[in-house]
Amino acid sequence: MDMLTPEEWTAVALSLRVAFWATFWSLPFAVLTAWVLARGRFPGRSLLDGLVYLPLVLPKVVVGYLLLLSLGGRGFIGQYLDAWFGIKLIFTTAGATVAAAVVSFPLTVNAIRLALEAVDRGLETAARTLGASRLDVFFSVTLPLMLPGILSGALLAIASALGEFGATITFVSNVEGQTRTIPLAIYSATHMPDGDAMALRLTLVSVVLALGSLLLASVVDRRIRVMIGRA
Amino acid sequence: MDMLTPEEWTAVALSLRVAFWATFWSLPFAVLTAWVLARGRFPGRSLLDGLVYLPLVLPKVVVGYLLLLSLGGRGFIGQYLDAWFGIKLIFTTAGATVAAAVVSFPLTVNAIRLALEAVDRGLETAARTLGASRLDVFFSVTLPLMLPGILSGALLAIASALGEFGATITFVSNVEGQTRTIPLAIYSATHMPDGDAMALRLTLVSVVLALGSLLLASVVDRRIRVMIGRA
Amino acid sequence: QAQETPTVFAAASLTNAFQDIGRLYKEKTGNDVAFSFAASSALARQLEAGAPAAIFASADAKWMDYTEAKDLTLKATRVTPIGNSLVLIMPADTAKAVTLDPNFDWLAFLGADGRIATGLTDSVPAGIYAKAALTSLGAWEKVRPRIVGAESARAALALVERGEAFAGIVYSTDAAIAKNVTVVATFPAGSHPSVEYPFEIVKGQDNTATRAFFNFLTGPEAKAVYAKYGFVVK
Amino acid sequence: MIEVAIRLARPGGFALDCDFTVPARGVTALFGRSGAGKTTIIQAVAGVVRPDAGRIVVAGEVFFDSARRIDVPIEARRVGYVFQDARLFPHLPVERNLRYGERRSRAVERPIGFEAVVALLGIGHLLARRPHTLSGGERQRVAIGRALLAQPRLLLMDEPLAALDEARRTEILPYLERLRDTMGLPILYVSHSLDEVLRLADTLVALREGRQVAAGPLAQVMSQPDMLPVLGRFDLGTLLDCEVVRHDADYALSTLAFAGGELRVPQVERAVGATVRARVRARDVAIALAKPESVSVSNLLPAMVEDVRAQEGPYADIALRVGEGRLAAMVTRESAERLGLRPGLTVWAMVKSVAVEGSRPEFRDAGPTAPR
Amino acid sequence: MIEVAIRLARPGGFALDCDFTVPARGVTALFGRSGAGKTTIIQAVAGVVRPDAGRIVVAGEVFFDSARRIDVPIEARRVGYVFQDARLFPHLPVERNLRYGERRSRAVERPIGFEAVVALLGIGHLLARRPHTLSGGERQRVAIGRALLAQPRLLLMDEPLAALDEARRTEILPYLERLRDTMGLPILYVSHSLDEVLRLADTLVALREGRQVAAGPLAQVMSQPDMLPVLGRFDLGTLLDCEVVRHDADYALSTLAFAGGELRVPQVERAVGATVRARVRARDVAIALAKPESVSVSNLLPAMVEDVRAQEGPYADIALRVGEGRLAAMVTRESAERLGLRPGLTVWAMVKSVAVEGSRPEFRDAGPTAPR
Ligand SMILES: Nc1ncnc2c1ncn2[C@@H]1O[C@H](COP(=O)(O)OP(=O)(O)OP(=O)(O)O)[C@@H](O)[C@H]1O
Ligand SMILES: Nc1ncnc2c1ncn2[C@@H]1O[C@H](COP(=O)(O)OP(=O)(O)OP(=O)(O)O)[C@@H](O)[C@H]1O
Ligand SMILES: [Mg+2]
Ligand SMILES: [Mg+2]
Repeated sequence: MDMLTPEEWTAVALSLRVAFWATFWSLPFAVLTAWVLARGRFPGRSLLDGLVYLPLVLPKVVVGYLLLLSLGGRGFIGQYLDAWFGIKLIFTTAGATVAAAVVSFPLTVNAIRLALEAVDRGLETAARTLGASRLDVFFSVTLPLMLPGILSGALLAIASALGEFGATITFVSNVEGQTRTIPLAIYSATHMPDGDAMALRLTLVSVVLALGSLLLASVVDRRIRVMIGRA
Repeated sequence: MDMLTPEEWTAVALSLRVAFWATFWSLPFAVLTAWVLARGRFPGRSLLDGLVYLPLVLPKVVVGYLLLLSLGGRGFIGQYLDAWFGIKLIFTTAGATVAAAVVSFPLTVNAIRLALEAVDRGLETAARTLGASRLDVFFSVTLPLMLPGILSGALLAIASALGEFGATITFVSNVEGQTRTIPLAIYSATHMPDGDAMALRLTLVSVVLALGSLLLASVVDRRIRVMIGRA
Repeated sequence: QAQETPTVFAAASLTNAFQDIGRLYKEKTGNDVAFSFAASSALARQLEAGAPAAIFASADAKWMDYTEAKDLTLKATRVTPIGNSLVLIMPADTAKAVTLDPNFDWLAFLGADGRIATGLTDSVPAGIYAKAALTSLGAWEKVRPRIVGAESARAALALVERGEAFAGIVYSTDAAIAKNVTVVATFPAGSHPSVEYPFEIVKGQDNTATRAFFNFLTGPEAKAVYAKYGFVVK
Repeated sequence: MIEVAIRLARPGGFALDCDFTVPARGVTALFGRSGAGKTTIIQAVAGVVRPDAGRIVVAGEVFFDSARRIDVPIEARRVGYVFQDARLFPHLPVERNLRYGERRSRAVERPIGFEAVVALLGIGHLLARRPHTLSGGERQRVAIGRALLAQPRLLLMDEPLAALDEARRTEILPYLERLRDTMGLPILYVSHSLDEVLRLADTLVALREGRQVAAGPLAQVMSQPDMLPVLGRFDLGTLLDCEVVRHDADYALSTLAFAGGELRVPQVERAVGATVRARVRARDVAIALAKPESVSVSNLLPAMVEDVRAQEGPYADIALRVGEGRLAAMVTRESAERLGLRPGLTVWAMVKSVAVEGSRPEFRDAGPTAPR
Repeated sequence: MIEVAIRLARPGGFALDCDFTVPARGVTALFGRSGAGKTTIIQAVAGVVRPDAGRIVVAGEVFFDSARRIDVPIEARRVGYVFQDARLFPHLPVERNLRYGERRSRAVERPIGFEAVVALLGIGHLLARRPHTLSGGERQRVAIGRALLAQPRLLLMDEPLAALDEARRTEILPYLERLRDTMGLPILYVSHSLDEVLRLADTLVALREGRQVAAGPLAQVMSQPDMLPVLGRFDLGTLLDCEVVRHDADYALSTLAFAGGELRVPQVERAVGATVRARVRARDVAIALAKPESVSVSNLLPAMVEDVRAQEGPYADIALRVGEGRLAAMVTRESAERLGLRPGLTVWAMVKSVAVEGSRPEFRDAGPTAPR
């Protein structure tokens, strides 16, 4: 407990919260998007495909700036979020979560999509002959079979949320206790001539968190694989 | 041709070169790593697994800093690179390429690994009964069947290389024509009074490049799928 | 080519000025200079890692002290030709003139949820100076929860430009390039350590080509450029 | 009725073009060589592939009609499909595979019971296992059970028994027959085993390179001479519609009456008066000029030679008239000459063995064995 | 010799434990019900699964020996394996699937030609196609071709013909026989079709729940009474080693001599003096008390009843002595009583049909050793 200062503990706790919720909220959308991209046949699919990859291609600072333009308090979406739902993203933990989610989205979608494409469509057909509707097939056959991919996507999401810096600082800035995640703290530390020790400590914390989630993921993964008979 | 200034063209060309070479050089290692992680059974596998994800988890600035410490001119590896092979990374396009490759590595490995795990091992067994050695099987059966995943990994690598900023500027600085890729040029632009227009232009270029590589990838992907009978 | 052309490490906030000066230098002498603009901290660490730069222009005396202490730059060559002043800005449409003295009621000024954007107060120079100024004005503890720290002064500026932040504390040079932003007050010079941009030649790079450009950086043509971008020329 | 009138072209040259209407009761066998288009037809009926044009109607319900743009979704067709490859769900244990379709059927309409199917297929000991640990035959049995338990209105079976051993097959066949008979569950059945087809099928659709060569009641199609290349000569024979006359419990025999007389056969599980089908292979019929005394062959029928046709090779085909009925016999040409067989000659037909469709007593008591 | 002595336990209760040595020439059939362990044995020989303990030796080469820690890698064993599921490479067209193993074999050792295999299997028109466009039977044929073209030293076939139609099967079987005979390619063969086994196999290994029930020369194993539950009663019969005595081209018949007399059979393609194997099914043998005159049955042999055993159901098994040989007959219990069959009675055996297997004199002497 003495390893880190109270502010650092705050940053760690905040990072974990942001990473968890960013992953939690983006997963369903990622699954949906992956499904649409892998199975859908509609005009504009390629465009959607491109849009999904944008947060990866653009410098994260630009992503943050675009978030600011759209979801900020005066943004073209943000103002209605505030006026209609009372949701304020800028300068808040919720905003940091959104930034993390947006940045990790392409990674998650990609992982899930690859897993989805590996699902044997013959099994889906078989399920339908057994009376399952498309939706039912999705939940009872497709989804379980792509669980390893979803897990892998979730892991990527958590990892990239833990490391996310550029979009977060540009969109929600650094407000103590609200948006100061580990990377922001590390960033600050590396910009102080005497910050090396602190940067190192926080980096180690990041590493430990990452290895921890990886370990957890690999345990879950093994179970899933045994469950779906791909051990 | 008049849309961009000469400096901007330089940045675009540099970004493309960096993205291409980063992807080109990291792919074989990514395939190897994915294979070892997916099929290998050796002590320390989990550790390797964790290491691979590190560049994703850590703030990119930290990644850049670690690269600086290890591969810089006085770094514990860098000094020998220079002394023995005459390879200088700092300030050079080669260094920018290394930074981009390191940052995209976990993404590439993940995509390839998911594809690899979807390859039917029964087919590999069948190939071996037909007289193919493990290596032969890998190249004649496993590799072709995981091509969609490799392509997807390459796309992620290119995309993330195009957007890479933090590690690059921290490791190899921001030298025009050598290491100033599009994201770094956007960064510089935001520090200039008339920089907004330039930043916007470069952002659009990024988007176009991303959509372009995506389009290319989807054409290649369709061919590959037809080829491997998974269309 | 790299040997012929000196590489100048300059703080990102010097981007405009140095690029103009580089162009003037080329016109005058026919010689090229290469620049790398990044955070002073990043540049200092790159020097430490053996980056073959010739000149280091820091936005912050602390990082110059750091490279000096590590024996990376030549202390004897240190010059500080320019400085900057710290200003309070507001979006143009809500701007109201204020007087910054210890009696200024920051909370009344900011209203219920107004925020002040500036650089990260522990690492970005503008933020560090803002913290010092607010402290000396006795307002830091009150204002602290309202401070949002951006990754650079430019990013803080953007928050004010967009009206997301009620006010901002940035350099006057930053304010000069902003649109829709009004300077509502300048912090008294005594309220914070003076903002300085020390330049030094990197150890082992003290050759004629470097010297020539180093001297040009403090010459009259350069000073005209600094002034144009709002720096305090000494 | 089941009406299938579809056209479908595949890249690579294969084109399916068939048009048949068969009763929506009993078993319709699709017969034809590898690549003839059997699976394609089954898939079209299931809705898994969409024909280029045509109509598919099952028991009055239009599944597909290109003219009226009808294409009922797979799951709404309620067909049980046993795939050529088993297609078990790898993420579910055997029991949940079996229950997958059952849970999705309407609870009030579940005439096919879980316990009965499990016992029949001998998969009770596998219920907790994962599909990838099953042997080929075990997998196929689970697939059959899964399709049955979905309580289908129509069963599509694509070589369901090919991976099974004789003993298991002979257990499952009667069960399928019972389903067919007691529940009126129509079955479209693909098999390469003529034995299976002859035993189960009421109707036969013969295919050749995507076109239908013949379609109609089994007996009728079987007697078409152009079916020889499709069916193979050794399995030629006569199908007799018979009535059960009496049972002889002591000897476990039954007596059947047909147009040409009576036949003693292994006991059939039908009430007296019921109609059953008996098949007499041509090679199981021998001919004697005088009534043989004291032979073990129980079925001796007075007959008249109608036709003698020598074939290439050692055999001759003999057409016999027995009372009002007919019987085909196959003897060597040498025997035909030696006996002087010619049309009009009065002879005795010795029927050595008769296969009766419907449960065969010798397998009945074997029952489904539950290993371990 | 092929020596397989292995133990292997699977999670879920199945345990394999077998120990047999069979000649490394000719065809060895693995026979047993679904789940008996046939595929597991094949896999162990191929090196696809590793036994817990034991020894596998093929023609002097040790493939596996747990005691000596030998485990030859799959690809070095050079076995051709036709899997129960075809396992074609989806990314290669049919031709490259076929050539996959061929290209990896040594060029000087390619007795099995591409053209011949393609023609035999009737897959010439499929060469440019992708595996996923093939029908089930087409896929299996390509898989057989691929295994053959790898020029194996030992062929492992796991129900290779189950998905094929009768006609295709009857084309492929003689080719396999030729491979076996002319190239001395040993084959381990899994099939549920007793017909196939009887036709091809020299040696039979019967399995039941992971244990071997019998192993040895086909004829010897077939006559073991405890094989009844494994083989099924209808296919019981007698295997006779015969010599070709003369041919009768006019009637396309041949005369064979066996220990009990002579048999007239459809012409066999062997020179006079050659040894062939004939199989007489018990149900194809009828019994008469007096020599029947003027019957179409050509083969009438004087015999003596040795044993009468009534079975459950309608049948009785009759053991007959014919000269120096034996014949099994199956008649109804009623007939047995009616004729008063009892040991010692002199009767006539009427043999309605005889199946002659292709002859393999060269294997006769190399008798498989009995296990344990
Ligand atoms: N991976 C496994 N895990 C657990 N049990 C297994 C596994 N593989 C096979 N078995 C079991 O081992 C037994 C033998 O399987 P095997 O595949 O050898 O049977 P088989 O004789 O080939 O049967 P079939 O004729 O049905 O193909 C079966 O009961 C099967 O359920
Ligand atoms: N997707 C496809 N693309 C091209 N040709 C196909 C495709 N699917 C099937 N075919 C061809 O259509 C023909 C009929 O195939 P189908 O599967 O209906 O045959 P089948 O009668 O079931 O044969 P089998 O007894 O071998 O299973 C075959 O020649 C096959 O090669
Ligand atoms: Mg088929
Ligand atoms: Mg098997």
